[in-house]
Amino acid sequence: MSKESKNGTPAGSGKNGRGDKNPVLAVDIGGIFMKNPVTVASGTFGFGPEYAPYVDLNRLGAVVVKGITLRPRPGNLPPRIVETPAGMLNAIGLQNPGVDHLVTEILPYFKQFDVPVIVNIAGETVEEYASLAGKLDRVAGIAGLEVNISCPNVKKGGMQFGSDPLTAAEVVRAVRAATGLPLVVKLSPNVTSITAVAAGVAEAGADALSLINTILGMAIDVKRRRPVLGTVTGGLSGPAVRPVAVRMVWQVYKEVKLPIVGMGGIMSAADALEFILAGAAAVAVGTANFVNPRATMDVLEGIEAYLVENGVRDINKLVGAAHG
Amino acid sequence: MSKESKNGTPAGSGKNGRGDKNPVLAVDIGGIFMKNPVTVASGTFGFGPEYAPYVDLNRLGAVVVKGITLRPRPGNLPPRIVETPAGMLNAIGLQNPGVDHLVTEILPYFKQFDVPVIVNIAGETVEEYASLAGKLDRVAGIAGLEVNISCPNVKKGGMQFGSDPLTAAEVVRAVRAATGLPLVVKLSPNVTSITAVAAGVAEAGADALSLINTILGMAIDVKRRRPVLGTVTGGLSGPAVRPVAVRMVWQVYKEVKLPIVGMGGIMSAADALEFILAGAAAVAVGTANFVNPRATMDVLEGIEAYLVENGVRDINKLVGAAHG
Amino acid sequence: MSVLAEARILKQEEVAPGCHRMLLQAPEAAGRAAPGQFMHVRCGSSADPLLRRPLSVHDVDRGKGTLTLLYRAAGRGTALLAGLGPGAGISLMGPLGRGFSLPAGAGLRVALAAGGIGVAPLYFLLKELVSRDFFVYVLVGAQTAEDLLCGDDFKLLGSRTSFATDDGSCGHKGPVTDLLESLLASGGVDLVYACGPPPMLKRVAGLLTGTGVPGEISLERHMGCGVGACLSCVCKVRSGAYRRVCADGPVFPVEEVVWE
Amino acid sequence: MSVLAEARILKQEEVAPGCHRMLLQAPEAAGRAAPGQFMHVRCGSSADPLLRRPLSVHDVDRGKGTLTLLYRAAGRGTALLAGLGPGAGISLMGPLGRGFSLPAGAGLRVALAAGGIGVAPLYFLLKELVSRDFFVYVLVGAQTAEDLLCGDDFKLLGSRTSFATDDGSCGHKGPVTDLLESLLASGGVDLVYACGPPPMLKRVAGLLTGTGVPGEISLERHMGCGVGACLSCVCKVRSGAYRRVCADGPVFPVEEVVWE
Ligand SMILES: Cc1cc2nc3c(=O)[nH]c(=O)nc-3n(C[C@H](O)[C@H](O)[C@H](O)COP(=O)(O)OP(=O)(O)OC[C@H]3O[C@@H](n4cnc5c(N)ncnc54)[C@H](O)[C@@H]3O)c2cc1C
Ligand SMILES: Cc1cc2nc3c(=O)[nH]c(=O)nc-3n(C[C@H](O)[C@H](O)[C@H](O)COP(=O)(O)OP(=O)(O)OC[C@H]3O[C@@H](n4cnc5c(N)ncnc54)[C@H](O)[C@@H]3O)c2cc1C
Ligand SMILES: Cc1cc2nc3c(=O)[nH]c(=O)nc-3n(C[C@H](O)[C@H](O)[C@H](O)COP(=O)(O)O)c2cc1C
Ligand SMILES: Cc1cc2nc3c(=O)[nH]c(=O)nc-3n(C[C@H](O)[C@H](O)[C@H](O)COP(=O)(O)O)c2cc1C
Ligand code: FES
Ligand code: FES
Repeated sequence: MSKESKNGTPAGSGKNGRGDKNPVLAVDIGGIFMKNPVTVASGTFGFGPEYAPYVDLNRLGAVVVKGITLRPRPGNLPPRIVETPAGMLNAIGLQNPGVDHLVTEILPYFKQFDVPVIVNIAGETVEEYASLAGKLDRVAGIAGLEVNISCPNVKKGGMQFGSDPLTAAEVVRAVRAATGLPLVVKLSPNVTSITAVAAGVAEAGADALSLINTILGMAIDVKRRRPVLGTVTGGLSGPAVRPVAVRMVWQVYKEVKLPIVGMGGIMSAADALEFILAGAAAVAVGTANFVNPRATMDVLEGIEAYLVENGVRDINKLVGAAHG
Repeated sequence: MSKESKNGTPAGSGKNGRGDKNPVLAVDIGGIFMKNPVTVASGTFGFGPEYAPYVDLNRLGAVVVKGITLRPRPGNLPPRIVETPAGMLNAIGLQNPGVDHLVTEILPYFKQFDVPVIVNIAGETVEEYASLAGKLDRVAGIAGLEVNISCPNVKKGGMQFGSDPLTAAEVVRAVRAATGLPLVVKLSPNVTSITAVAAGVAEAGADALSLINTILGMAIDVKRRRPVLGTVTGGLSGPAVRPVAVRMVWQVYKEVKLPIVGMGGIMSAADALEFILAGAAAVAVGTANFVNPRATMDVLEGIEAYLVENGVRDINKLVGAAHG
Repeated sequence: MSVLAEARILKQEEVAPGCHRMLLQAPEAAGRAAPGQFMHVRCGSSADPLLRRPLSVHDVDRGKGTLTLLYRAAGRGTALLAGLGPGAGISLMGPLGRGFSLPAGAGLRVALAAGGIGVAPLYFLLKELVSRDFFVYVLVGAQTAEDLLCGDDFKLLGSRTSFATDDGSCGHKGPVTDLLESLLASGGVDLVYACGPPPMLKRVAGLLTGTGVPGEISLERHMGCGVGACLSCVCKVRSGAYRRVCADGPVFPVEEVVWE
Repeated sequence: MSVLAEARILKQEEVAPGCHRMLLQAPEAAGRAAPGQFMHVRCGSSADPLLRRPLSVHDVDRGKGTLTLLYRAAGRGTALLAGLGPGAGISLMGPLGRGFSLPAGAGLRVALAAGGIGVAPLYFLLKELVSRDFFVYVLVGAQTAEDLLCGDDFKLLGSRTSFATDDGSCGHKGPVTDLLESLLASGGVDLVYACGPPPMLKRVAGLLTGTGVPGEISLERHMGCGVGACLSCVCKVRSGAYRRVCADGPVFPVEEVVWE
């Protein structure tokens, strides 16, 4: 069964002020209204200004900032990155200046733009997730929270929460109780059943899902005979993971009735369309930003061209369309 | 702690008749004596003759044949393959002529070679696995069985068995009871905890482990707006998956005291050495055969050169050496 | 038997819009190739694109040890090939597969039907047929006149060559199978070989059904190994089984193929 | 501000074994670059290799709008670059990072110490220093005489240039830091800039400690984004924090860097 109409065209979709020939691009991700379906993957776009020389932030559907924790985190021992075939491993370890710094120093930057800001949050305990959400609840300029229960690069918390439907749900319930902001819950691909975790967090109050986070991997330096990364394992991202990510979006779309932000190796509009056709209502560009700092714009323009060429008047009609 | 001596140099290791300058390459994979650590991944090397124009089969540590089932299987509806970044998806669906045909028509081919033959078996029920093992128990010319509890491309059985430590163990116990042949159990990467499954099958009587099978993925044809593969999802293999495979070998080596056949994206000797240093006592070349039909030989020669250059006299001393 | 070799490009030219002819120094493959067989070609040395591309043997010169490929730059792999110049090396596996079965009899009248890049294997076949003194009709189809491939080469070989284009810019306006249909109706054909896009081949199959005229067609499938090992390139045959296009084909008797 | 542009290669030559100099038409980047900044360079268009490679701005000609890179073919990415000829285009991002801080005073005596390919950013720096009438000692080290880079170029700029080679085939036999040590001992240096392999830079740091002579060094780290977004390229600084080599560096005051 096609769920094409799962996301009704959001109220704001007419706002782009375009004539009838321009397709509707606006999507509603669980209460976050995006003028188009293209956003960025947390941790690959910094805190906003880094890519401003290349991309007009106003043209993005949303900006998702780097993962934030309650207290500042120094991050992991380097090396933190290694290139792999059509991908890369990272083990940043959530280096960030902490939530207070985010609120006072970083969020004000976005006042000059007309773009929803989604804050990606991570905790080491359920309580930390809840306090983070509580602290951000009434902060101006936040469109929603992305709850990262899937970071493979921190010792405590992180992926462990996302590996089990019950603990995942527990985190989401606590966050849900602490804030009225739209909650996008970010799932880990390192699980036997992504649909079980998705169903768990849906039940616990998620408004939307984002997937996938990175796949746990590692590389070994055969000269030194030691793991390359300072933390041994890291998270695999980039084109290499795309088939796995598309599959998971497909599976989750079938089972869970929440809007999905799809990501994992999106380099081009064609890649993004795979996710949309599999069931993602929005797409996030991650590692591709490093390779092509204008990747988000290329994706956006390519999606628009596809809609026009194929006479599709509303992007929402494509969401999940490959399910037939 | 290093487990360098986990595989004592097997009795057969002197047989290569080489002088002291040539490093020892022989490994013992749970009772399967291989003259060198390089074998092939099931399903990527056919039934043996296909690659004979390019590779002297006598130079392989072992040959693993395409997965066999009790009855002939027609395989899946095409398309069965699609290229992905640094990888490919396949959905062959275990097309094979059945075990009886294997025994009468295929195994005799190997009589002319001096190479251990490992038969990869798959069932739809625990009983089928057991009958397959029983049928092959006393067949001449079989060095061991690889129990495929991880094929993502068959509807019944297949990966389901490998997704859960308990059912995985159940299959292995049944196979163990049906045969005295060395059992290599092939694990699925599509699980939350590969070590839990590994421990389960070790406990149930596996003699060795092989990992990884393919990662479940899919691709969508954005022109047709339909999945590319006839079966929607398929198994991802090739260089793209290598970081995930190395990580899993690393994890399993740490927790389970069985020899490991490592595979997943090995294209070169350096890739193979990553697996060996992570803990694999042998390596299997899979998708690389398609790209370079002499990949096994390149890997073997490269490993030998590495040992010589680094003054390592026995490959077994490298196994797991990156654990420090 | 197939060989793996690094072949040097001697010449490369764009012979029609997007269609390239590549002359390679590949003496072993050239010496062994038969019409209808293919080479499995690596496009660069990167893991992306990863897999080899199957390309038919278009021509060989056994004396000079050269082999020619004729291909359309259809996607990333073939575009990479098209970007290579003389002196560059490419990794070739082949010749692979079962080619066309050459008729034993003498004096047979043979029709070759080529659609688009389907010309590639048929030129080599034609040379072989002509050398055996068969009478050959060559029917070549393309979208427009400028897309027609090898027309002059065919004529030079002394065959009776007719053209069909979708837009009528050369020869018959319509599919090349129209030409075959007329030829069959005239009763002047003992044997048909065809290569081209699936709809064309399906039409050929339809035309031959019940006529008693045997035919062989060359199929295309996405391939992994190219040598029969991976079972990814299958097509369904009359018995209901799946057969490997790379090893059991790519050439099949037309009536064997099940059109799904 | 950094720009993203497709730059055309005007010239490429191997200037020492495995070392290549590439002249690019890149007017915007050339106009904005400062010594010590780098370009983030895409090597081909395949997903493998995926990431850009950071390469220092070696020279610019603002009038002609050209920019020069000097690089060692160290691995796959740089080997792909080395294979490109004039006319080919490459995707450049930059200039990126914080370069060398140019001293405000006049008449300062400056030492530049370059190890191996570390010469790359220092040539551009030297040009800038010379144009400001500083007195510059250039100390260039390499493995052998034939590996020495840019020796003549340095001399042409009128600096006092000394050489050191590991095998003594040119100049001092030993590390280039020996030359710096003597120079510092002579008391004739007010400021040091260095670029080279980590052991060399660590030695430079050691030599400067306690001398009161300020120094700046250019670091290398594996990079993702190159713009400060991914936090993968960090080095530890005295405060104990990790700083981004791409955005907070690549040039750091020598005493800031913690050697792990
Ligand atoms: C036996 C055989 C002989 C062939 N001979 C010729 C020939 O002589 N000249 C010619 O121009 N083409 C020929 N083809 C088709 C040719 O193989 C494809 O056009 C080519 O593989 C496309 O690769 P690409 O990277 O350019 O396209 P992409 O679409 O980027 O390729 C992506 C993947 O799909 C596969 N693929 C795409 N199209 C085809 C296709 N039509 N057939 C098989 N695989 C495909 C590729 O091999 C690759 O794995 C032949 C195919 C077969 C099976
Ligand atoms: C700010 C900066 C400026 C540089 N300037 C120059 C220069 O002007 N000339 C020059 O020859 N080299 C320079 N380097 C080093 C250069 O970036 C590497 O030699 C190059 O990235 C190697 O890529 P590869 O594909 O050839 O090697 P591979 O080893 O195949 O690369 C694999 C991965 O490791 C990274 N990597 C490998 N070595 C280094 C290294 N030393 N530093 C950073 N990343 C590395 C690559 O970028 C890539 O992601 C600079 C590095 C930095 C950080
Ligand atoms: C360098 C890097 C840092 C990342 N940091 C975060 C993070 O802080 N929070 C998070 O939820 N995901 C993080 N991710 C995961 C990405 O948001 C994304 O889920 C993943 O990279 C897959 O997308 P891609 O293949 O397009 O990069 C990070 C990824 C990379 C490569
Ligand atoms: C075409 C194809 C067919 C396969 N068939 C089987 C099979 O029959 N049995 C099995 O256990 N694994 C099968 N596999 C999985 C491989 O044996 C191997 O585990 C996997 O491909 C990872 O290794 P690679 O990346 O080197 O190919 C198959 C893989 C491919 C690509
Ligand atoms: S391509 Fe592997 S069997 Fe045909
Ligand atoms: S490379 Fe991304 S922060 Fe420096």
